[in-house]
Amino acid sequence: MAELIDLVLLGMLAATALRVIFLRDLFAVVMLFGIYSFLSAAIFVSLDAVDVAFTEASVGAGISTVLMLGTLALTERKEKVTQHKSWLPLLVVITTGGALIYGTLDMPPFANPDNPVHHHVAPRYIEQSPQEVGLPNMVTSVLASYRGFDTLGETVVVFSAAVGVLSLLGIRRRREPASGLASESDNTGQADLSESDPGLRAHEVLRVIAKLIIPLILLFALYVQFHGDFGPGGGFQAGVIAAAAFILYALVFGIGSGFQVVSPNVLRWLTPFGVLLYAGVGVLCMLMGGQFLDYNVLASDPVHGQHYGIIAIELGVGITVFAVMLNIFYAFTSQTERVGQ
Amino acid sequence: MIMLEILSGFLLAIGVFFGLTGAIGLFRFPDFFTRVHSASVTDSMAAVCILAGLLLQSDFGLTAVKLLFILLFLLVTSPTASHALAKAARHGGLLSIPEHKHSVKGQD
Amino acid sequence: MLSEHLPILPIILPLIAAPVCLLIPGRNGGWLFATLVSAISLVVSFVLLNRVLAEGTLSYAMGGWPPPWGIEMRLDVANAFVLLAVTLISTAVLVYAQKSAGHEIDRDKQGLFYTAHLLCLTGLSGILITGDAFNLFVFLEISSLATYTLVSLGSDRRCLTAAFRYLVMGTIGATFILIGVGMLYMKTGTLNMLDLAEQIARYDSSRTINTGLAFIMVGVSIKLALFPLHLWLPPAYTFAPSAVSAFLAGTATKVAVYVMMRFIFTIFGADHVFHEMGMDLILMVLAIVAIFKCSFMAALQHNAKTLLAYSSVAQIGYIVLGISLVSMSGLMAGILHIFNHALMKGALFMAVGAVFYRVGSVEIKAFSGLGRQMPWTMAAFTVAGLSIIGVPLTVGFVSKWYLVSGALEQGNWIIAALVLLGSLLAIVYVGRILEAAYFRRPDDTQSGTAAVKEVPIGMLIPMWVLVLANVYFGIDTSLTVEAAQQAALSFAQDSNWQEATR
Amino acid sequence: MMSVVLDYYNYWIVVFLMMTGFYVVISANNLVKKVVGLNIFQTSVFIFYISMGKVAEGTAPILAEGVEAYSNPLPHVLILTAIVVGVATTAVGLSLIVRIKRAYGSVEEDEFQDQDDLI
Repeated sequence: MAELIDLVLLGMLAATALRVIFLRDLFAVVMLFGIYSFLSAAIFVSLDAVDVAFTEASVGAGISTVLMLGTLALTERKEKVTQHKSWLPLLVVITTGGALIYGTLDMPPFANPDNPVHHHVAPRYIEQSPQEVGLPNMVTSVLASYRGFDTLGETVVVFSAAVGVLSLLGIRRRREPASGLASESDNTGQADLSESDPGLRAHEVLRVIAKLIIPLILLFALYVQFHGDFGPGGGFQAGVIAAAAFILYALVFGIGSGFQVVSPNVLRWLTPFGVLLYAGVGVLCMLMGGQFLDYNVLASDPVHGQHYGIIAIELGVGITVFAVMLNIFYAFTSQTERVGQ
Repeated sequence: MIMLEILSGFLLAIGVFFGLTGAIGLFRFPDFFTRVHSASVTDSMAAVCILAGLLLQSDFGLTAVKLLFILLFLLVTSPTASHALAKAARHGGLLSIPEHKHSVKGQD
Repeated sequence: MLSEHLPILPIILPLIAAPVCLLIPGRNGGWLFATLVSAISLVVSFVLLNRVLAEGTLSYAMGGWPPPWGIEMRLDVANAFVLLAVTLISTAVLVYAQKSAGHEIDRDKQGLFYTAHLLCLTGLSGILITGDAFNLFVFLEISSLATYTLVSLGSDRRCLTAAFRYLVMGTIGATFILIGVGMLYMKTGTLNMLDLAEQIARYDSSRTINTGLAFIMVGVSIKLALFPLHLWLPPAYTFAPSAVSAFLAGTATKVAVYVMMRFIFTIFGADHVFHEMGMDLILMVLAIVAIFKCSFMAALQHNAKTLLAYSSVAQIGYIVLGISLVSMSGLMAGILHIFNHALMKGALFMAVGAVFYRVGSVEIKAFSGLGRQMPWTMAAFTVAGLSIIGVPLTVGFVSKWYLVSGALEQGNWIIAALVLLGSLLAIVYVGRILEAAYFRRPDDTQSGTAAVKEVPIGMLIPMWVLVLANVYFGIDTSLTVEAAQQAALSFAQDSNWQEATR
Repeated sequence: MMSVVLDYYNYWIVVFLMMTGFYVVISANNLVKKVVGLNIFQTSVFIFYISMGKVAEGTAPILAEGVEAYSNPLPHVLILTAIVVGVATTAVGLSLIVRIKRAYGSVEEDEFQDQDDLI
């Protein structure tokens, strides 16, 4: 039964991906990508990867799609027809695909419990992490403790993305002189943003409902942040969800109101703060006599130490991801303002 | 117990039926507003029925509470989304088919 | 206490410094801070190299979890040596950047520039030091994202398209590496490099592992700009700000070459890659084509930065050629050239950046008469150019010498002759710029050329430090040659190479 | 024969998906479409990783009573990281596109290559 569900989902994925090749309407292409992302999240659930599914749904189907739509709003909606038709890409793809198929022929069978992956390193994570790290969610244990350095790297990647987007687009702030983060701020003599962008003022229903659910979304983000030790979730997903709440606010009530709630200046401090919190925990471990990110030394009882460490670094991840996502959204939105003028 | 099973199966079947009709409607209906209508049927009726069916299958625990929350959330958000879509289309000047015919006639 | 944590400092320092750098207001604050951090990393990596040479491989278990369950950091002579080159170039470039980047990059983006530079340094050090195949991918992406940002800070609008092309190619490369690592993981269940090597050795020949190898090699080849996957490199180096070109040319592709060596020798084993898969022949052909095609392309360019970029691709050909000789001396020559080429290209791009600073153009035409107007800059260019050609008393000569003798050792006259022929092409392209600088009169039609002066001392010092390093390591080769020899030896030991015992 | 198909069908479809995404990346002329292709390519690689972590009859790797077999948590962790890396790349790529549009007035590769010779 599970295989059947899998097969149907994979078939739908294939149909979606094929459609992307031939469509010229970029809006539809982006929506199809959102669908593709959601479908793969469903596959992740059926393959028991609930944490991954959660992330894919919030990031791939959520943030990525929103960013692509934002880009479309700033560029073009239709792909132009091109004359040249080259066989080279097809040839490259067929060769690569052939090599991959050749590689699969020798692979361990799908889902077989005797596969090498299930016998070499992973057993320790499954059997001992509940005692060593003390968390029921093994994914969180591996993510935050055994491979905590990977996750620090991941946080730095997110931070680099923020640096990249800010240096490329910059956030235009109102009434504030240009400095640091805000590049190309040509905001002198322009109207207050909260007046120029009233949000969706005419949509009374939307405004009421948004006010109703934004606190709930934030509550959910906090739940995901601190419940990640026991169920699917963690800093990354929580950061994205919290950012989504503020993005919704800025969309419905206007970017100016958004800036009043979380100003770009605050984000400028929050973005590095998360990374520093994470790395700071690592340094603290070093100062207390352990290796970098060795949470055992943080408390007299190693399992407690692991707990403190993991809560702190998940918070660091959450803060940075939240700040970066909101930063990126602000950067894209202030571009729209510029195009509109 | 068997009654619950039957009721749950019935609700799931209705949910799937509405999902399917919603999807067909999305493809077959002639203009934007009728399509929004059929899409919102999928959102509300299908999702509600399926979730209710699943609720009946689950024990009264955390899972049931979570399902209930999802149900409430969907009940709030999906009509709002449909409403916003339709309203945005109206503001953008999109006309329904009868109106469109009427306006074309008026020009003649 | 500190000495125990020394192996990870080159990663941790810039990693923590990057977010702090974003918070420092003013352009000079950020510059000073970044330079200081980079200089400390340089000192640390120098200490580390000496320690590794004396004590052998250092291992550090992140989070206190023993490998293969946790992430291991491993420092042997090979990565310590490349790390020294990376931190050296980074520090020199940062000193240089105060004037150069201060001139080319918008004032309000300077803080972001230094942050991105530190992030790039973090990524590169991470790639070098890590002993975990997936962790390598993460750091690869940190350095790549920072690099795209750095390239896109250029002043010509073409830097945007160059950065985008680089992003697409780089992401494809990274994804290929991800696929390859996945295939290895699938067969072995581990990600630690040493453990991977052990597990792979148990399989006699597996299609999945061979396919994984092929994907990793293609992915890394994109990152190191091996011909014919080099198309992203010339535009990226041409349109990036001068300081960025100098930094990237000396470090980014070199680190990718190191990754290739690490995968071939430590993880897969040289015997498997070369004897069973026959990769040496493929690499050798590609390397030779790269040397000639790209040297030739370089000779045709009108833009000095593009010329140097093509020359970089050709020089990478020499390094890969060294690997493909499948001998200790060939490998050693390759590793040596990683270090030496970083010194030469860093100096050359700095000199060209200095010309851009004063003249505002890097077309070869613009070099006319600069020999007299900017004597120090052009002298630096000349020495580094001679080094690229491989004139004795420069580092270029040292690495070519070992490369040729490595080829001759195998009785491979053709390769030796081809290496020398390649140097002749280098004479042509370096000569074109020198000819313009020294034998052509300043172009009077260009307005303002008469006022061309020497660049500020802040740019000359780092440039000349690298130039003098070119000469110093060309004469006193004890440190570099010994390090390269030890590095080659450690690679050979990793893959149980019979020759290592000889 | 049948068992071979059952053992590998998952990987084969995933290979097909990867190659579809890859084809979009290298053949598309529109930059936004290229980025979409890149995302499809990467997402397919994620499915490949998660597939190898699956254990038949296993459950999600969250400790629960009465459960014997858990799926392998390590690929999940790797892919969590990779997803984040993917969205970071996407964000930078899209901002580059916005800037390219502003600089060239087009996001079609051949159109802005006509404007400048890009070496």
